[in-house]
Amino acid sequence: MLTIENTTKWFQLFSDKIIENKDYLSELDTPIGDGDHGNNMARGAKAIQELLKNQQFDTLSDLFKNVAMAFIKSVGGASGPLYGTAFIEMSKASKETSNPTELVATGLDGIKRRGASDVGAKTMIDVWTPVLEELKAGQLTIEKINADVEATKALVATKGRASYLGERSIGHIDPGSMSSGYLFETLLETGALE
Amino acid sequence: MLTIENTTKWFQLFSDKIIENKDYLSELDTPIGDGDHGNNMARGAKAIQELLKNQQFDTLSDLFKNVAMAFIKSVGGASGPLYGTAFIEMSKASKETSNPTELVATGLDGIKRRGASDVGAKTMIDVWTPVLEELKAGQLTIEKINADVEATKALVATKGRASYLGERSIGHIDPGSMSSGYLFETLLETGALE
Amino acid sequence: MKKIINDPKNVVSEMVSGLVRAYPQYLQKIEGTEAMIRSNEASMIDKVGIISGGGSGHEPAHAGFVGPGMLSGAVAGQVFTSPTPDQIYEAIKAANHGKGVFCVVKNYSGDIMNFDMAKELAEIDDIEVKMVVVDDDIAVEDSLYTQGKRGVAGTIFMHKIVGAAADKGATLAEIDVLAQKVMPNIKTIAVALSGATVPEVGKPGFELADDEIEYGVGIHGEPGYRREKLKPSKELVQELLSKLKDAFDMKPNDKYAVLVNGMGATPLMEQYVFMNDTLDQLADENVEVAFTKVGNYMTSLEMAGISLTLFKIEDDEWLSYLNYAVDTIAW
Amino acid sequence: MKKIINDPKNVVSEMVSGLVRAYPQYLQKIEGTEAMIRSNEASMIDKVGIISGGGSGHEPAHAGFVGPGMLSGAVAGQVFTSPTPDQIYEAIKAANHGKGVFCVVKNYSGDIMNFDMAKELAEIDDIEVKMVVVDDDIAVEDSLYTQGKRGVAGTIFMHKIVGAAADKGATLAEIDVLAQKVMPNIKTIAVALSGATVPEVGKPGFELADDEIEYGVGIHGEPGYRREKLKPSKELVQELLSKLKDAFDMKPNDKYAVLVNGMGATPLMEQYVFMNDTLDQLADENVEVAFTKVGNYMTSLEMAGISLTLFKIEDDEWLSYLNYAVDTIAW
Ligand SMILES: Nc1ncnc2c1ncn2[C@@H]1O[C@H](COP(=O)(O)OP(=O)(O)O)[C@@H](O)[C@H]1O
Ligand SMILES: Nc1ncnc2c1ncn2[C@@H]1O[C@H](COP(=O)(O)OP(=O)(O)O)[C@@H](O)[C@H]1O
Ligand SMILES: [Mg+2]
Ligand SMILES: [Mg+2]
Ligand SMILES: [Mg+2]
Ligand SMILES: [Mg+2]
Repeated sequence: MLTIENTTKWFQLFSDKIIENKDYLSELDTPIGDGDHGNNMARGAKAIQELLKNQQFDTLSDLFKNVAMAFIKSVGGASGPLYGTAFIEMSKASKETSNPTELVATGLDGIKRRGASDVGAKTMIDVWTPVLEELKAGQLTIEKINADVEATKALVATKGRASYLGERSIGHIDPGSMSSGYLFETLLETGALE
Repeated sequence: MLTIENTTKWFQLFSDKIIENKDYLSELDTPIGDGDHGNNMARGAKAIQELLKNQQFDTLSDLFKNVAMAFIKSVGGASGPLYGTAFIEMSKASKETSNPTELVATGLDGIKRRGASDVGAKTMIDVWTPVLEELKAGQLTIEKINADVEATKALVATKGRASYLGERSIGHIDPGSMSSGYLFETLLETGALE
Repeated sequence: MKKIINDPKNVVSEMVSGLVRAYPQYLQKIEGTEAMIRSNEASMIDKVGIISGGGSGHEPAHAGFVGPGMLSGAVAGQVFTSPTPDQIYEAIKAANHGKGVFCVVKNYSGDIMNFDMAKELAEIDDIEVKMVVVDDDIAVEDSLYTQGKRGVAGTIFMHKIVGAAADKGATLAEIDVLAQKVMPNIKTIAVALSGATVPEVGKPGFELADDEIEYGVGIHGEPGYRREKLKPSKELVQELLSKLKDAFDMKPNDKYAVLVNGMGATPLMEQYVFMNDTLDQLADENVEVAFTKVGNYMTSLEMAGISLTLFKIEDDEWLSYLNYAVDTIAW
Repeated sequence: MKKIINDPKNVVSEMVSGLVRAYPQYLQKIEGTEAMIRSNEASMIDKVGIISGGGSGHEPAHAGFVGPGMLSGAVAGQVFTSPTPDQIYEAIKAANHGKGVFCVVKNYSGDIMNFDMAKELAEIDDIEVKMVVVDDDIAVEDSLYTQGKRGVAGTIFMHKIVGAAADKGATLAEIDVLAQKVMPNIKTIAVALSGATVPEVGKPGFELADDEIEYGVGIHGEPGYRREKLKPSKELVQELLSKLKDAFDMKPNDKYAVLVNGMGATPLMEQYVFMNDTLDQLADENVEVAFTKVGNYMTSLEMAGISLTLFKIEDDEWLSYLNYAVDTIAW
């Protein structure tokens, strides 16, 4: 179950992970995008760190909402609204539940709506979707996450910048899927799923 | 003595020489100027070739005047008006004399007036002036011309583009002096001085 | 990376600061944002506001087109990155004078989503917002199953058209109809001679050999459709124009506006030569060229290259909008 | 050399052709020359004509400044080479409407001599001609024994001033007095990040290492006064401004117009950042900045770099001339 405490830890770990891998994320975004995914996510990560350092939260919903706003206001690009919308949906749903599986499910719905997209378009949805299944089955592991991310290589992009490349997007990991992989990897690390 | 015939030959040889050495003249103009002296002179040379191919002249004065106008209209830069003015002065003077020494003297006066310049400023005047002395003494040779051109290396430019460099112009041959060297070298080759 | 900047992280805010300080007669910064609004407030009264924006690095777009007769405001995102919804929202609020706000958005997921979120925020305030998505880049194939084509230099024609209509008093609904009608008539294609370096990245998005060019590159260095050896201007025009001719199904007596747009590092000299060849080849097609413009309008940092935009004039009113007097930094 | 051109020999004529075909409302080509005259003839009636020109490769200068309120005509020489007297003479004739013609010439031997010869030709026709020699580049030492300083980006301020005065009906003699008074108050200095390649030459006039810059370079690639490692914008501004401060003997409450001019390949983003730093540092000097302009106005082909021009406003009428409305391609 998610608590204010372990969710705070989650966003701390996630932010650190993003900042560590900033250059790698931008590199993934270079051949099939515009090379800024690492910089975009790092701006958001820093905003989250800033937020967590300076503010206390009374409810889980409040925490998610503030993280969402910090992210939306600092990131821009495609990843800003997508993660931002996911976190806002999670904020709304966390008034009713603190079950991580249910929250990830509402987050994914938010991403699909915001991105007008679905599985198979070589976007972060292609990590969120299998991860949700693995959560449901109580079988999420770092290996599965990595495999989900890796599997985006085989897809042809039909949404986002990579879609301008069509077939030529094959063979590259989708950058947003990689950053989503970090999100779930750090969720595992919080121990909230145990 | 200059005749329509040997002067035509002179300008033919001069034009050929310029076109042959176009790149070298531009190279000389690169460290201390703007790298266009070869292109400038070559435009003039081609205009002269065009002229000589298509037109007959009744007098030496007429020949010089037409060469001057062709040069002025096609060259631009500093070398256009300078050589152009020299040839115009030679056209005027050739109504009275066909002595090459006297004609070079009036040409030099024209250059000095047009360029508001005199010896020692690291310009073509620093070749025309000693050449005139050598002509007067009946001792003009290719070696002397080359030495006159070479001697411009030692000078500090105080006129023309090279003057913006001040002391740093030392050590480089003045490009206009080199093209003037070709002018006198080809005069020698016509045999008109013999 | 060889750039005249300070800390790459601050490049957008320092740029916006330099811009509004240099041109206070045109632009005012909306405090707390990198959004700018037209200084001449009187010229906006009782008119639909027009907002554009997107990632930075395309200067003079978009702030250079803010002024009476054209944009009401512009929002500058990070380099090649869509601005955030809160900033777009502030620009929308500032541009609204009771008649609603029209947004010109280029067809990138990020831009569309951030503008959509800003629109949702504005609608909570009862500000009516509509938008057109510019997708003029024919280098990208358009299919039902993809994101579609990119928005590039043709965007400035859209700015001009909707800006003039707004200035003449058109309603938000009328402007929306106009923009949707105009959009399929604007098509662009580019050729690049070198890539661009995002300051925070520090190295070029792509690299070309000394004698190599790439057709169809996007304004963020997105890969194009073919690389080959550099060719004379005439042949580059031929290649780009052949694509445009097909895309328009060009016929004699068609009427076009032509924009030759420098990508950043290409001198005007080359752009004028390219325009000369373009006009020659359009004359061979017996089409009428009714409007022409050459220069750096929608750039990609220091990319060298040119894009060619044709705008098919189906209604002479569009031409009058192109010629409508404006007062901006860059039009 | 990577350029969008055809035969390097034809680059100027094809450029001029592209220019006049793209902008017939501003420019007409004078047949048989590469000189252009203002299309709006009515705006020249009963006024002193203003002609400028010089080598090509500095676009939008000079033709981009032709139009009501500014230049009457412009003469385009070969790349980096003064135009010939016959062409200048044609432009003078076309610009003369009975009140004489004023020429703005940059301080290069070639330009001065060719304009002088044109003036002599015009005087045979009883056209009165006067000229100002612009020598704003303080990178070059001025001494009684040399050619003096070069004319660079400050030239466009001179165009603006004399253009406005002519449009307001000043006589040739008055314009001459004004120009000679203004000239010592315009000073410029540049920093280059890369060299420019003349098409017919095919290789850059100078080369800089990947991390190297050169202060004081001229607009034809003339060597500057120092090479060193690239520095942040703030420090570049500091270097250039320190030279300008000395040259002006700058004092608090002095009033200046500021031009940040891109040399060709430097994106506007960098120019705006540079302007921001310039305004910061001028604020530290407590001088008043009364006019600002940023962009590519006097370029050097694809050179990367920026020049900074200060124009000391000693008379508020000069400021009104800077702000005087004009209609040109590029001002
Ligand atoms: N329409 C969409 N739906 C879902 N995800 C998307 C969509 N468009 C882009 N993405 C995701 O966003 C990522 C790119 O983010 P980022 O590089 O930060 O933004 P931008 O593409 O604006 O530069 C992609 O790798 C992809 O995972
Ligand atoms: N004021 C002057 N008086 C005499 N000769 C001059 C003067 N200025 C320049 N020159 C000559 O002209 C030459 C340069 O010619 P060129 O390169 O064709 O013109 P530009 O300097 O305009 O590029 C110099 O090498 C010099 O010999
Ligand atoms: Mg990206
Ligand atoms: Mg030269
Ligand atoms: Mg982006
Ligand atoms: Mg020259």
